[in-house]
Amino acid sequence: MKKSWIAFLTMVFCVVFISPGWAAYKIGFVASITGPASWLGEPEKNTALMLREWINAASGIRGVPIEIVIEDSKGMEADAVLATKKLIERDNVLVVIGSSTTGESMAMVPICEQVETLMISMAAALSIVTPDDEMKRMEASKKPWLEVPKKQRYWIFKVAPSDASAVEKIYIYCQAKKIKRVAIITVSAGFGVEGRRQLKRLAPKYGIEIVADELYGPKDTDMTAQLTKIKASPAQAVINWSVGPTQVIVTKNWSDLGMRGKIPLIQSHGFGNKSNIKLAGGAAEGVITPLGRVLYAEKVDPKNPQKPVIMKYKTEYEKRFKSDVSTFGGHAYDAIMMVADALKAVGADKKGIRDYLETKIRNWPGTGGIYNMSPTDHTGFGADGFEMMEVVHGEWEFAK
Amino acid sequence: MSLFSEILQFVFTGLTIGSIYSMVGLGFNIIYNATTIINLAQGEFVMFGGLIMVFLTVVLKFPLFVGFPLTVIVVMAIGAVFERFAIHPLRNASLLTLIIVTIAASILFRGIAMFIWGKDPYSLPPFTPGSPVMIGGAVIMLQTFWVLGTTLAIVVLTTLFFGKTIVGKAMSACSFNPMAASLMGIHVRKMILISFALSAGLGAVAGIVITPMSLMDYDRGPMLAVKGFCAAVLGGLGVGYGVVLGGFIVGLLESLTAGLIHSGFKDAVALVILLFILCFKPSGIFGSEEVSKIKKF
Amino acid sequence: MVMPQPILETSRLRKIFGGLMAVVDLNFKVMPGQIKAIIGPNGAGKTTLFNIITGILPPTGGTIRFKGREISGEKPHRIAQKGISRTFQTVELFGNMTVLENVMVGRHVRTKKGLIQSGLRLPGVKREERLVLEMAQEKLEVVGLMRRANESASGIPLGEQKLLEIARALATDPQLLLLDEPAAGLNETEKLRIGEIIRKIRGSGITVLLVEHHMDLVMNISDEIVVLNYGEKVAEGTPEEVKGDEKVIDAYLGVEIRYA
Amino acid sequence: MGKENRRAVFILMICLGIFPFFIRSDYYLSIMIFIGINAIIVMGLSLLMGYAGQISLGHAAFFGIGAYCSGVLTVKLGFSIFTAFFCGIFLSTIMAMAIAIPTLKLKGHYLAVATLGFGEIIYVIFNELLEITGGPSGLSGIPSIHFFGYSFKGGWRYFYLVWTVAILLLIFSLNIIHSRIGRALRAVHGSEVAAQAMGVNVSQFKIQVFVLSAIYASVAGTLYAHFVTFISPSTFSLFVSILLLMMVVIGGGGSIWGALLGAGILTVLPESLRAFRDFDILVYGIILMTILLFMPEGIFKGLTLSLIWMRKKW
Repeated sequence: MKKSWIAFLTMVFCVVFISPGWAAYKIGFVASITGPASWLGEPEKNTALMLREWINAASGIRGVPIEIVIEDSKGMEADAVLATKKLIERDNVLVVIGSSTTGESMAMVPICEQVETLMISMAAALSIVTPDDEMKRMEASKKPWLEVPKKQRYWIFKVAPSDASAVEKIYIYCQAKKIKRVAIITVSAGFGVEGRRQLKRLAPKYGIEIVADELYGPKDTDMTAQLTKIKASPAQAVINWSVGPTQVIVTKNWSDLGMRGKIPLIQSHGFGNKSNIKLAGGAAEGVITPLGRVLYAEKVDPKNPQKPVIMKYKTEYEKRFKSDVSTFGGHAYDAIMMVADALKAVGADKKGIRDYLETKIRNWPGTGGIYNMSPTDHTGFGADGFEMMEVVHGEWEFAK
Repeated sequence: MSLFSEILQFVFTGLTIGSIYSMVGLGFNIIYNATTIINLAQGEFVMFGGLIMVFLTVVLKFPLFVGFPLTVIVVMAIGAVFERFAIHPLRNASLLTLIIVTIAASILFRGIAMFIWGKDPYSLPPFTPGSPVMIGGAVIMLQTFWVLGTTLAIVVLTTLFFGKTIVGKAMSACSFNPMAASLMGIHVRKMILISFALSAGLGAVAGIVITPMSLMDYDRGPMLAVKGFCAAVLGGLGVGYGVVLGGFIVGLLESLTAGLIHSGFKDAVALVILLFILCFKPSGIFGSEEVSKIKKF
Repeated sequence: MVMPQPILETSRLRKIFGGLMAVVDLNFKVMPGQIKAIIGPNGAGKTTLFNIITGILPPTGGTIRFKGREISGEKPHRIAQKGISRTFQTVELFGNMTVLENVMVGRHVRTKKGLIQSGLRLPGVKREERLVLEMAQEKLEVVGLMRRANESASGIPLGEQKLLEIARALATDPQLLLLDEPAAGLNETEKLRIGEIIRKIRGSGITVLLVEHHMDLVMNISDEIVVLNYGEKVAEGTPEEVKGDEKVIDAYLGVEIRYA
Repeated sequence: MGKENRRAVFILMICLGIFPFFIRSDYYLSIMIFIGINAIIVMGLSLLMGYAGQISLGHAAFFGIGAYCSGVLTVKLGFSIFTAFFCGIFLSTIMAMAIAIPTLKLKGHYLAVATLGFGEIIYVIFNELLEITGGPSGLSGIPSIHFFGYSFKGGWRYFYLVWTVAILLLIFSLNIIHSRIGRALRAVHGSEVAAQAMGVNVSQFKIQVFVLSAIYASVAGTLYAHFVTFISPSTFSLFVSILLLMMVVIGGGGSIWGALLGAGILTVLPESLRAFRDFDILVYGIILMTILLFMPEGIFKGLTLSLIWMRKKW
């Protein structure tokens, strides 16, 4: 009698306390779903929702369903900190994916490092995955272009291409087009500032001179003044670096000022959202931008290993959410799929998942590019993730 | 491009931005004149104006001349409902509480807008299609004329309303001494309601005319409110023409600083000048010391 | 006999609001230990005069001397510090505080512990606070409001509010006390009590300058009277002298008597 | 500080003291730490608004000055945390005086705009001084606090540190309120002329309280910077200033306890709304409106009143 009671209690105990352990693989997901960076967080969140369904519909990983716990960091660092702590403490997640912006990701880094949990950021800055002293060494270096980091933060990875990669792609294009003098116009918020820094750093390497350097605020409604100055400068091309509505306004102003055909507008990879072309109306015609392949999946060479991945993601996403696919959602896709692969291989082992990412993600086709993670590169790809595209009749075409 | 045409371009840009600040500022002013409340949800009226216009003309395909007034009426109704359900029940609370209520309302409005329209920005086609005009080497978009013209019309209409009509005069009486005003037979409650509806309508007009130029999304309101507020205070709250000029001054300062000095400092320069002016003329450039003393806040 | 120095003396004092002359070249003296009254019809500039003396309004011209030193144009709190205190015609109590606290605020000017000392509650603060409390209670006794000590100042009847203002003004340890219509709105018994209190105050060595409409009270307690009309001094002297002055009767008393 | 306050502080201290023994979760401790940090700023603001009757829309700037002083001086110049902390206080004091003295003659909305302008200028400076502040991408690698070889890393230690500071400042504030200065400030609220006639130097106290509230914010900034170990300008924007203001009003303008309550509620609320995800802004707005409509004098007053009512009833 007594024994059966003990057995019963043990069973109850197991069900209550152990079951969450095997009931699902828990993945924490932090994104700027609301607030000033919500256009990043929105597609990321959608992608996470969609992937959870996909994976669980295919009876999960090793027969175990996954659970993606989604938290909103609202574009605020303090919220990102709390969200991360909640995920780690209360939800006991194996991995934290996020957040959408560099600032939030930077605030999350120390937490994940302290509890030794893998974090995969969807933001771009190299400083997220590179230790502070390494960043300092690279910045102090006298070489005219960006030093390559020699070490990376042990627990931190990111799936978005570094800004430097997009800058390099643009400058390579400029070189090919014999453009030697460019004007830059950037937003004075995280993305734009980082872009501006890389644009200035890398210009000498490609023999390019920056003849005008203009700024605007993230909530500005008109950039005519800045573009007027650029129009009067000897620039052969203008490079805009921003995300969200401001890049559309820049495009409209550029078009209205009659700069099309005279000073071509090159947008950052942040322009990678079809709705930007629609919002700009006809103004976006002729805009050139480095883009990840997911945006024009149909046009990608079928021999490219990315092709099946991006075709599936793009069609499914657009079908499900009735909105155009963006590269940002793609970052979420890559992060989750990498974790899913790692879980398949090693199971619920935090260190194992980390090691898998660092050593086994080789020639791994994602939406952003073909990833090759290594102990000295926690981003996994560079300028090769991009192609230069041009807006022609409202569609992306390979830039000639 | 000569320096002259460059400066001309900056001036036009400044005037366009300034028009919006003026209209937002006027919205502040109308409510302030009737209640001494600063309605920090003013920017959300602009946002609603833009987004409802998009809904009516782009989604429902209403023609411009139907969509425009309809949008204004809808937003005026929002303003009236806001006054009735949030401001009126608190008429005995402190002014600060009322101002915080407007902040809470602005958060709520943003929530509603996000619920309805999502987070994506929306655009409108320009009212008159066509390529920009060149004036003295400066490029002026056709929509700019719409913005400037609308502002001008609004300024004329509000001046007439407050200077010539009984309702308008009665409204300004309310803030100086609501008690006396009600003894004079002015229906204070109605005046406050009208002031909220009017300023909501003004916000809506601003939202409608700028959306073709600078898009509109649910989160646009707070920044516009802050700029409009600065403009209003710079010009002198309580003085209609002062507020309008304040808007243009802030707009011009911003675009000239961006163009001629450094675009990174454009917000700061406008503010430093604002602080400087407030130090020497605490009631704003065109404000009257006497009036600001009488007001309880 | 050497004339003692006047405690308060104005010379050619004037105040102009826009085009309106509120006080016109006013010269008058208050001697130490006096009860002096200022009377005059409404709008004669009495309250304006008080506001100028206490520094709330700057004078347009002329000087005010307190104990031989010029004080015109000084900030109100400096003047309070020098030893002039006042009550207000329209009661200006701190309605958000208790009766006792109101009087304690009066002690503000005679205490000096600063923000940091108070915040850290250094030893001296406690001692000072105890002294303030005792002093405030003492002043409440003087006007007979001790039983109301812990009630809200805005809740007590008007007559007692007037007395509370006096207690509060006394707490500043003034040498000159300006009372602006202390008896306005009071009934007969209260008026008598106020008269007694004013005498008691003078008895403790405080000079009193008084604006008042109730002639019986004024005539009863004042040593000297100044009569103002349209900001100008019409007459000055003992109650008897003023009563007999024809200009005064014309300008003021006549009217008062006719309607009394 | 009256008997009731003393008892309340004591109870609060005990509750906070035993909190980490029952709640071990780092997440909840972090929420409490953020409440503590916000409470410090809001207490200062409450002194300024509830007692000195002035509105500031720029306190996030002082919060930022404290944070950036600590961050920049420790990261870039290798200062000790202690020195950096006092540099922050010093700089905030200077800035607060610079802004308070000329703007003192402003009242109401004009003061609000002046402080708003100041806050925005500081915000632009944080953004533009790339070499020093790291610009919009922020400043990382701020060390965690340790003195005398004792590290305050780890949730409960930092919890105690933050709340010790908060309680000390709470006692300091209560002392001020119940001193001659608090009385003088309340008197100014009651009647400015009468207060002046009683010898209260109104402008001096207004400046003092403004500076004091700036120092509170700066202290909170230091605590924030060393806790999150990363700072960027967005944490110190106008909207944070407005949020802080809202904490004061929601809690109850005229009371330090209200300030604590307001900081607590507005910090916890968004966390508890996580379940609503996209619509939290909508729910948040509705809750704020409801509080304001039904307790226009703040939750503290509202709760006190309803407690009294309940006691009468039963």
